[in-house]
Amino acid sequence: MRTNEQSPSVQAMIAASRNKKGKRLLEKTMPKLLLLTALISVLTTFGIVFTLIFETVEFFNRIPLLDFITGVEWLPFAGEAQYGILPLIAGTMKVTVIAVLVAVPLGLAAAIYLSEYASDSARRIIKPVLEVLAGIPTIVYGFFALTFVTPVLQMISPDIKIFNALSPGIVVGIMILPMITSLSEDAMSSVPKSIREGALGLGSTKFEVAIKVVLPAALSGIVASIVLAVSRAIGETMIVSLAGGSTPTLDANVTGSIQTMTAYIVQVSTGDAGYGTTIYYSIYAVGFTLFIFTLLMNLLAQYISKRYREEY
Amino acid sequence: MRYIEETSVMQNMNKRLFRNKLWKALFLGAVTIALASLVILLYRIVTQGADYLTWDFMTNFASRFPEQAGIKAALVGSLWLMLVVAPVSMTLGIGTAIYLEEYAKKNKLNDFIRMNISNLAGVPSIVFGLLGLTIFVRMLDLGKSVLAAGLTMSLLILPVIIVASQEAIRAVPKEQREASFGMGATKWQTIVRVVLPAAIPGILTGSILALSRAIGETAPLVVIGIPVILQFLPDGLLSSFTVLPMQIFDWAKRPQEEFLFVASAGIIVLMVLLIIMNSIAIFIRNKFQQRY
Amino acid sequence: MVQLAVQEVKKGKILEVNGTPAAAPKKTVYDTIGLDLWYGEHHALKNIDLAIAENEVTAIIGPSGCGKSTYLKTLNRMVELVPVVRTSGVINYRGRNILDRNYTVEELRTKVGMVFQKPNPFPKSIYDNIAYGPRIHGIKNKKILDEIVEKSLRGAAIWDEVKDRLHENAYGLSGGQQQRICIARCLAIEPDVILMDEPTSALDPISTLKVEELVQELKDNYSIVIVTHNMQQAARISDKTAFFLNGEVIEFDNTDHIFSTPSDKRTEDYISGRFG
Amino acid sequence: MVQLAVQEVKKGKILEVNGTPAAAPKKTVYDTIGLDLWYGEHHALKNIDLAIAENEVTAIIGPSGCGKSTYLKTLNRMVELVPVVRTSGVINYRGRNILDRNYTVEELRTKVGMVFQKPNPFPKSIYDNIAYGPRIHGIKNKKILDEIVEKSLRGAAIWDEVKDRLHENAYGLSGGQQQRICIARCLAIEPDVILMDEPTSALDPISTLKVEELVQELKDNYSIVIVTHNMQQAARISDKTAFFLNGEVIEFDNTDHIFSTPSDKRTEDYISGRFG
Amino acid sequence: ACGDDTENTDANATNDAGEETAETEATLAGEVLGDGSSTVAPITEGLVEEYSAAQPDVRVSVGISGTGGGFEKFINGETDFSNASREIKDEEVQKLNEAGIAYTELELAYDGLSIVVNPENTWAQNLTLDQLKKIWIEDGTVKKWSDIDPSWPAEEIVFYSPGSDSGTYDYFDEVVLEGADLVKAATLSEDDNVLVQGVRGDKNAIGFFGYAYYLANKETLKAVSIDGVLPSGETIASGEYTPLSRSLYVYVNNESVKSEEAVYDFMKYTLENAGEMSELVGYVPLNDDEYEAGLQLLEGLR
Ligand SMILES: Nc1ncnc2c1ncn2[C@@H]1O[C@H](COP(=O)(O)OP(=O)(O)OP(=O)(O)O)[C@@H](O)[C@H]1O
Ligand SMILES: Nc1ncnc2c1ncn2[C@@H]1O[C@H](COP(=O)(O)OP(=O)(O)OP(=O)(O)O)[C@@H](O)[C@H]1O
Ligand SMILES: [Mg+2]
Ligand SMILES: [Mg+2]
Ligand SMILES: O=P([O-])([O-])[O-]
Repeated sequence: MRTNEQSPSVQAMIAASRNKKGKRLLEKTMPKLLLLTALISVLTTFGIVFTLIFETVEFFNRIPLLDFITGVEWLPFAGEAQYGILPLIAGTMKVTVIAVLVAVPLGLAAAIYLSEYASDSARRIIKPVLEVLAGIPTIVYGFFALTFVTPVLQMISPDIKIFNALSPGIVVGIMILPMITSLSEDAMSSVPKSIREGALGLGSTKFEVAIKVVLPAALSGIVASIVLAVSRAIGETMIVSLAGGSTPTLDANVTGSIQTMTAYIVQVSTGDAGYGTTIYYSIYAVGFTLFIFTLLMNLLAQYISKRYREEY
Repeated sequence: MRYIEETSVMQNMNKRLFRNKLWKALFLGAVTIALASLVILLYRIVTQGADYLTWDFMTNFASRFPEQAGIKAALVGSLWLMLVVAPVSMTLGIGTAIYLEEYAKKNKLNDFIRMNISNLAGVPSIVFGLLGLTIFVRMLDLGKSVLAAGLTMSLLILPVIIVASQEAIRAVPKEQREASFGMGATKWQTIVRVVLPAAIPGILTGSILALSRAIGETAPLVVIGIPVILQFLPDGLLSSFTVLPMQIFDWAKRPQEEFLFVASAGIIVLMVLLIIMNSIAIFIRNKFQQRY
Repeated sequence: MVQLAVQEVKKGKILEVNGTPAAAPKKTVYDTIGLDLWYGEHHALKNIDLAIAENEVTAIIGPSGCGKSTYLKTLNRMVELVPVVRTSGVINYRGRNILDRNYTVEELRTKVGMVFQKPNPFPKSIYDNIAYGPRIHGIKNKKILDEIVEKSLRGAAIWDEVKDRLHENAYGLSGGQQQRICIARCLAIEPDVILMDEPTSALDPISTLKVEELVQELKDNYSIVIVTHNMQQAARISDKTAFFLNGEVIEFDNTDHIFSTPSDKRTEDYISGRFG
Repeated sequence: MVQLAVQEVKKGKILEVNGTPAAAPKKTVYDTIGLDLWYGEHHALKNIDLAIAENEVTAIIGPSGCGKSTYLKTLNRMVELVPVVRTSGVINYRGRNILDRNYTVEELRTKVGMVFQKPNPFPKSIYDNIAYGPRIHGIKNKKILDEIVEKSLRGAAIWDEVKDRLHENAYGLSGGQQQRICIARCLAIEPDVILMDEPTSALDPISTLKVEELVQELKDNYSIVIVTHNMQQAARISDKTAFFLNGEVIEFDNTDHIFSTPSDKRTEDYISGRFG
Repeated sequence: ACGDDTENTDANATNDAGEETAETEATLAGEVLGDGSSTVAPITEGLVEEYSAAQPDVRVSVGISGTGGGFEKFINGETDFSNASREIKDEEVQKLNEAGIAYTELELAYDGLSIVVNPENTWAQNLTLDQLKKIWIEDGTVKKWSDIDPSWPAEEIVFYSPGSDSGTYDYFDEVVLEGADLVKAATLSEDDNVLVQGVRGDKNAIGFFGYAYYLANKETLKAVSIDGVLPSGETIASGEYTPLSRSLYVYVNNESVKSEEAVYDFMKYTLENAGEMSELVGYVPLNDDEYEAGLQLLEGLR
């Protein structure tokens, strides 16, 4: 082999080309460069926190923190302005819960269908088509909710007002559905084929393979997809601004007008509130609340997904 | 002794098979509902907007007359936005993913980076608008430019790209890396020649999904205050500009009913752009996807 | 030595071969008749005729790529998981054609257990791996499950190694240990037939020996089809041996016969390591 | 028969053992001194002393989970890919301690090729799989690469089977073919030492035979360490054999000696299949 | 994009104005940034569209962040001018002073706030200001039409109002409710089309919004006269339709006008053409001498 006369030994060629400086340098600098890119995301968070805190502090100089947290009325434009965040939180929660009730069962079911039942070619068509749903601008959804879903709901039940929590909730659900489907399907598809074969070989139906083997194995990915989706539902802005109304109320009614935290921020930032007024600073306080909400949720979800993480 | 009795197994079997059939139908039902929503939505938009979708519509600037209104500035603006968002977010996103999956040791800093990313993924887009306004528009004094909006959008979709890239990189089997290391490949060589080629379909799929989010996102730009009334095309990264969703938003708010149709025509253009992007994603995924 | 030619068994006749009186004939479990299989364009199995008898060990040998795994996977229709697969012909299992669309694969696979070439435990605890099969078949009683798990693990000669960590993830085990977990998992549903695709290729000799002994023991109750690269193994443990080459069955006969006096030149060449 | 006790080789002395005149001593390639290895809390290798000689085949045998793969992976520091691994002790390769932080692993692994237990081709074409090693080391010339690819594939006894489809994906091959591609890939960088972790466990006897022959041929130029479950294989192809048990080296000696007159009772028991 | 021969007379009128400017300042280049009120936006949009034909190299871009949002950017020095549907507030003046930005207020047009009901509403043809206040004020009761006038039907009133953060709402709050709270049962929307739809769809509905929106939906909605006066171009311009008419403004940054020719030129063009343009888009122009006064102010900044 190496005694071959015409060509020099490969190891000799390797040795000749080894001491290239570039390679070593690349090897040393790349991790550092990559670390820098990773730190951008940390800087982003700092930027967000810095921005929010800076203006929120000014807000709390004017409105006591306790009033903000425990107040049951949000009436910034009233003669005697009230800044109790709870009605805005209630609005956000209504929409989010409805969206989750729509999106999680449908999204997971679709993901299971695509990953476990659908043929390769069906999956290759359906999945990207569903992803089109995720790419539809929220503003389009907003008008869809207002001009289609709401009238349809009103036909079903006349009690439903033109602005309500139900319609944007359902539409936000449709919007986040493909996110759950797509990411969950990815997680399920990456469960090795051999594991599926093992289960099928024991006489499992596809349903049992999906539920008892694939789903648990892909759980961390699925939970992650749901968290991402829920965060988006909480932070969704245009749909709720357009179809949810702008009436902050603290109750469990989903048929009447509501206001979410995001919708309030839009209302103020496209509106008439003077710069430097309490209203102006209030959007940062609301934004900060929104931020804390998603933060707490994500921490919880991370804890869950860590506990159930599977390695294969 | 036998624990598994043939008779009870057979009794169970029918139940299980039925359950399998039932659930399959339910799962398929879910897919159908999702697809049906898409169809209804698209149908409404197309029927509302088709009449206004003319060549003039593509080549005119916005106008106060519905029949003269066009999408040129917004369409070109959206493409300019992508020109910033795609390279910035993908470089940062894939770089971060490689760092986390291949280099990051288990230490406090890296744990923090990881936690930070998944939290960032849940930060509402409107909050990124507040960030962009404060940092890029004001502190860095970039104005309401392509660059400022692009950087804001890049940060917004960064976590999505990171997470997707991480998943894709993680799905490359350990044995592949071992084989490469075993030949004396350096870490960077292994990443570039073995890990990334195998992971790239997943990365691109995730990235394109993220980019289509950036192209349709309105809320942060509302907060930044992207103009909607302009009669020129951007001529550089620091130029002011508008984008499709802002233009659509504006039209949809007009008092004249005709503008609703103009808005629908704008939506069709936006959707076509998204479908093109998605098609590229499908192509890539189908061409290169591999189950090990 | 009893020498039952396949065709005779199929017809159910009792013959005397080589002048020795025939023992009571074993029942046929699987009867493959004119089986062809294509992966897309690739003709992977060609006109296979093979009868597998009850309570025997049937070994399948042959060079790499000759279609051994493919044939084995056809016996429990696992091969259908590859979308481009097409089959023609008949495989009767206990008298019914399993290639018939109406045959429920779940039922088939409950009766026909399978052990794969590469260990493929579920990413669950050892206990849950073993209990998986019984559970899907509706066994919920904790005590019975415990018993099944222990019996199966003992059966796969791994009980002593894992009895103290039944609730740890099966992925923490070495390759050999994982494979024995997979065997135990298969035993847990007490199948009628066990298909084994090179089950010991990842095992050390001692575990191999145990599994081989186990196979011998199991054949009292089960029928076993085993693909192996190890001709010694085939010779040691099997009653019948089929020699595959390029998707064809070149020879199928009693193991002793195959290894002592193969009737086909190619079999002889293969066994004596003379071609490739 | 030459019987060089390990310790003597280490000290470089020429001894006469069993009254036979000693041949010229082989140089030591690897010298492992007091090696310990932990996976987290699990003490997987215990005070290993082992010297591997140039141009010889050293076999490592032992029951599943005894640390064979772990030791092999330590020889090219691949074991470091598991983050929780800690080592202590010394492994001198050609006189330098590879466990030294300053030792560049890439250089080590260029000289020390490895073939793994499970076939692990890259999802690339067959050609690109083989050319991978030369390419990463800077060889770009198409003609030279072509030569290397052909030579390596011939070396791994798979040239004839794949020469017409060099540009198809390696995943289209059967398991056995895949493994030989992996061996060819390793040969392509013409290493000094080749580490093989049960390289034939996925191969049929004919391919196995070829690889065994190949190993015999290669040892003229390379030093080979091979982990195997197959004691016959160890006996057939190796010059020295190490018997591992529970992370310890129980016995290390000339293969003939180990298989004929093992000095340790446990070795004897293992070889004769008496324990487990 | 426009200005071809088949254009209607109104468009021709503005085109003439455009050509005039084009003669005086042949080719100007530069960037003009504006933001602010959505109420004023239609006027500005028309002007920008025409102006770009006259001065293609001047890049005018205008955001619609609302009056308050516009001022926020104006105060930060991000814009050269800011549209407003109300006068600047004290806080904003103070912030501008702090930022050292000198500004000038220019009046552009009038807007009439229209009170609208469903066409099937045959009873509420006219309302007094007091009745209007009674209808819209929050007093803790569920209101029926009969509560306002016993001869009217005993049916619950349904309210549609612009979002509480719009200039329109502010103005209504100021002149009708005089600072009291708007009825809580009202449906609020930032999107005036929603209000139009709401009133259109319910016999017992009442709503209010800018005159332009009423004009655009004249066929399907009915305006209510206030103290006997219906909103119209004449009644708003003449001051008859008080107090429900208001001024629309543009605030310019003095420094920008001084240092940038393009800003000055666009503002000049604005004042010269705002009258015609406001009429075109459904508002009411000021008197000519009021525009002249504005132009004087602008010249003074140079
Ligand atoms: N999924 C598949 N798609 C296409 N061809 C396949 C597939 N699986 C196997 N083949 C081909 O079918 C033939 C038989 O393969 P099979 O796996 O049955 O061989 P085998 O005898 O089990 O080999 P080995 O001993 O290497 O496991 C081979 O030529 C192989 O390349
Ligand atoms: N990545 C790992 N993390 C923790 N423990 C490990 C890891 N890899 C191996 N072990 C443990 O180290 C011990 C030795 O494992 P090793 O893989 O070296 O065994 P082996 O002799 O090669 O076995 P086999 O013949 O089954 O391949 C086993 O007990 C195993 O459970
Ligand atoms: Mg096989
Ligand atoms: Mg091993
Ligand atoms: O946009 P506004 O005119 O309502 O401030």
